[in-house]
Amino acid sequence: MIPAEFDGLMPVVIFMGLAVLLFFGGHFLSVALAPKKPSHLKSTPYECGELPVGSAWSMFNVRFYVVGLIFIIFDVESVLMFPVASIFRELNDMGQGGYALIIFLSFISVLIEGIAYCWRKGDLDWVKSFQHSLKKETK
Amino acid sequence: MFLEFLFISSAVLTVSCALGVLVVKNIMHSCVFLLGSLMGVAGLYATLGADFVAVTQIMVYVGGVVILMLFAVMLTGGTDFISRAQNLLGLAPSMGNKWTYGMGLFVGVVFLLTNIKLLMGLTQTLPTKTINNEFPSTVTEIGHLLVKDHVLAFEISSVLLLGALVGAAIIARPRKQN
Amino acid sequence: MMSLASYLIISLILFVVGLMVMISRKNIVAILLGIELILNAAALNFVAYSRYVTNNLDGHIFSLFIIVIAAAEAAVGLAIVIRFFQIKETIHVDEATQLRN
Amino acid sequence: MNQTVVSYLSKYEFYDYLLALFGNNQGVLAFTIYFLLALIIIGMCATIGGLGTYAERKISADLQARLGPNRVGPYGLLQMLADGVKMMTKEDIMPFTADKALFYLAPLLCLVGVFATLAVLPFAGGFIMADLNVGIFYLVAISSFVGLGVFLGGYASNSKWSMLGGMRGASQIISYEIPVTISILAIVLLAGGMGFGTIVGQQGGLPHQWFLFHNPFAFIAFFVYGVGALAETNRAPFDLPEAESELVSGYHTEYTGMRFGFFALAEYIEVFVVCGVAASLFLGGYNVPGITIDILPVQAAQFVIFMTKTLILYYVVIWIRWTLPRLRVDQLMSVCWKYLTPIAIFNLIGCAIWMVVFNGKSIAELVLGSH
Repeated sequence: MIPAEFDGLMPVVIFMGLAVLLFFGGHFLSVALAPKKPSHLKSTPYECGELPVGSAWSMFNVRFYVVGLIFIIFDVESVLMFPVASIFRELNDMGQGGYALIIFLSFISVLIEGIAYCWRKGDLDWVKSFQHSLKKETK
Repeated sequence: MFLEFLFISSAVLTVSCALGVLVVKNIMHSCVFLLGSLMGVAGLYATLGADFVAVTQIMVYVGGVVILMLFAVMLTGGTDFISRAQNLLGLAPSMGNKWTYGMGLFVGVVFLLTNIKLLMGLTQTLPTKTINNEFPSTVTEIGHLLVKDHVLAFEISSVLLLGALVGAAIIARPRKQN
Repeated sequence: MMSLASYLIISLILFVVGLMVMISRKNIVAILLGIELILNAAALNFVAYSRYVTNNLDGHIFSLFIIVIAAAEAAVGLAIVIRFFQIKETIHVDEATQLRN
Repeated sequence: MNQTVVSYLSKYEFYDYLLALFGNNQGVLAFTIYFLLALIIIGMCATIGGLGTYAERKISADLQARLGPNRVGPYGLLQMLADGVKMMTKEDIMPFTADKALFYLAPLLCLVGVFATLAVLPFAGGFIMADLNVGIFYLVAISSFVGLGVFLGGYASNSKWSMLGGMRGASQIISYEIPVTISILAIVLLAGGMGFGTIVGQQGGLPHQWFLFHNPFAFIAFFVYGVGALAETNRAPFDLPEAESELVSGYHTEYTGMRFGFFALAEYIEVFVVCGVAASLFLGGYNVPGITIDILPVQAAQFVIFMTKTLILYYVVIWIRWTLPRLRVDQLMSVCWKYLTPIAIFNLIGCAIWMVVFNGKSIAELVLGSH
């Protein structure tokens, strides 16, 4: 038998290392093979032939943040549900299925409240979120 | 052997990227350095046998918090802010004179040395427990703890997250410009 | 090499660096980055103690909840930062001098 | 616990000979075995990714009554080599306004995120590189690197098309991660474990033993997973981040040569990984019908069965791409949040109740009354 320290983690690290190796190897090949004739026009950002006006790092809408916000809350809730889900069958076999179901459902019901709230308030609409809140305020 | 390698590389990644967060001026690069630091911490969890916590760290931070931070940086003007002095040297004159800096350095060095001295001695005073390299599965154990011992915290955390969702959505929601 | 002390020293460095980020940067998002580092230092301590001192996994549960709370804190904190930027057109922390506009 | 290729191989006699060959240093031997197998898997997946581009063009040509690539090699089969050589010999252009460090980092993040998922993909019994007991959870977590890479690639180019594509891409990938994760949660609940070995082991070779037909909720969950996975890999009809009629080429507009190649490679391998996960979660994975003995020929058969299922799903993905029109960006978000996520939560609750009421038995077991 082999000790457990060689199990599990090593392939993960090896795959990550190979990805980095492949990246730099490909880069090296590209540097060695590719032609190098830089010009100013070539290295301007592509905007269909027009010269770019202003930086691209300014246009951003708050709805992207709201989507990210809803995502992170759901992400964290699913993280907490994973260990409970993976012992659900075991608990059920031990005859504690009802107890596990109640815990699980009460956790999910809070999750459903969250999505229902966001739906009701129009945070899930992509275009209308601004008009929706405008309508609310003028009412 | 392999665990030592993983430990050293994770520790170097964690510490160097944390220092990167501190010294880099560009806030976008700071976020990416934070990502490296958090990945290093995930590696450290893995060397401690906490596989579930390590993967949770990756899932929540890489997939969630860092992307959210990048979005927030974009929303607040991107890197336009870097014209202001943000690094330690640029801010140095506004934070005090040479006496305060001297005192601060002295206190910092004493604090660091004391802590290292204390931590170094910790291994002798603690009850020696045989540490083997067997990593038993933590997932089922964590699941049992979550539904039995810590069930209240488990349920309340969902309410906490609901509160965070509602509160943050109210604060961040676009509204009429006045 | 791998002992409780080495983990605690790493955690100490993380904590101090996070504190320095919080003190020295004037960008509110950068201050939140510092808070994340500090929370990670705490969570790392919990897991390290759980492996080397106690024989149960309570430390893992603690760091799990720390990660959960850090995520919630980042979400709310960044929402506040965005709102602040919409009002003040800046995220310099010294500009945050009023409790209401 | 964590079964891996090496701990599997150590049951055989030749492992001892190998061990003697390496001077009884198990660490070096394990590293060598892992490294060689990882090289083989990556080579295989890169070939599949390359063949994917070829198959994509060929199938789309079939669907549109054209010929497709037929100049390079027999039936145009060497087209992918030609593409690769072309990418390597293209000049590397970076916009002078770009954020240089992040411009380099973005394809690397995509590549790392996709390659790291290959470590837990169950090709055959015993031929899982690492059967981590957090397997599927690890896969979901590590593949979120791709969203980060897409966002950083769009940001670092400092071009308006790239920025729009990157933002759309990041918000689409993170949104669709929710229904996918919740569908996977339903399967974890049915299987009683997160490791791929556990999940595949709970199923059988014949269709009525698959989780797809375990109960009606799992059946719906498969389609939720499929739609979400299509969107997560930026495939049509969800390819809005790189919609060529709206944004020139999306987040990789400014990427040329080898760096563009890495983005494309990551995308095609990710499609393969997603299909493999769908095959092993819902379609029985590598199980050979009726045989449970653990010998090498059976494993070859298992490998063939796994690859067949995966490649059939791969074909379906390409088929969908060339059949369905692209969604609008607001439709994209409402599909995710207003349809898929509630359905996925409903499936999860349904599976939990099914587990308790029917004591974890599948429809087939209830109808046929076995065990």
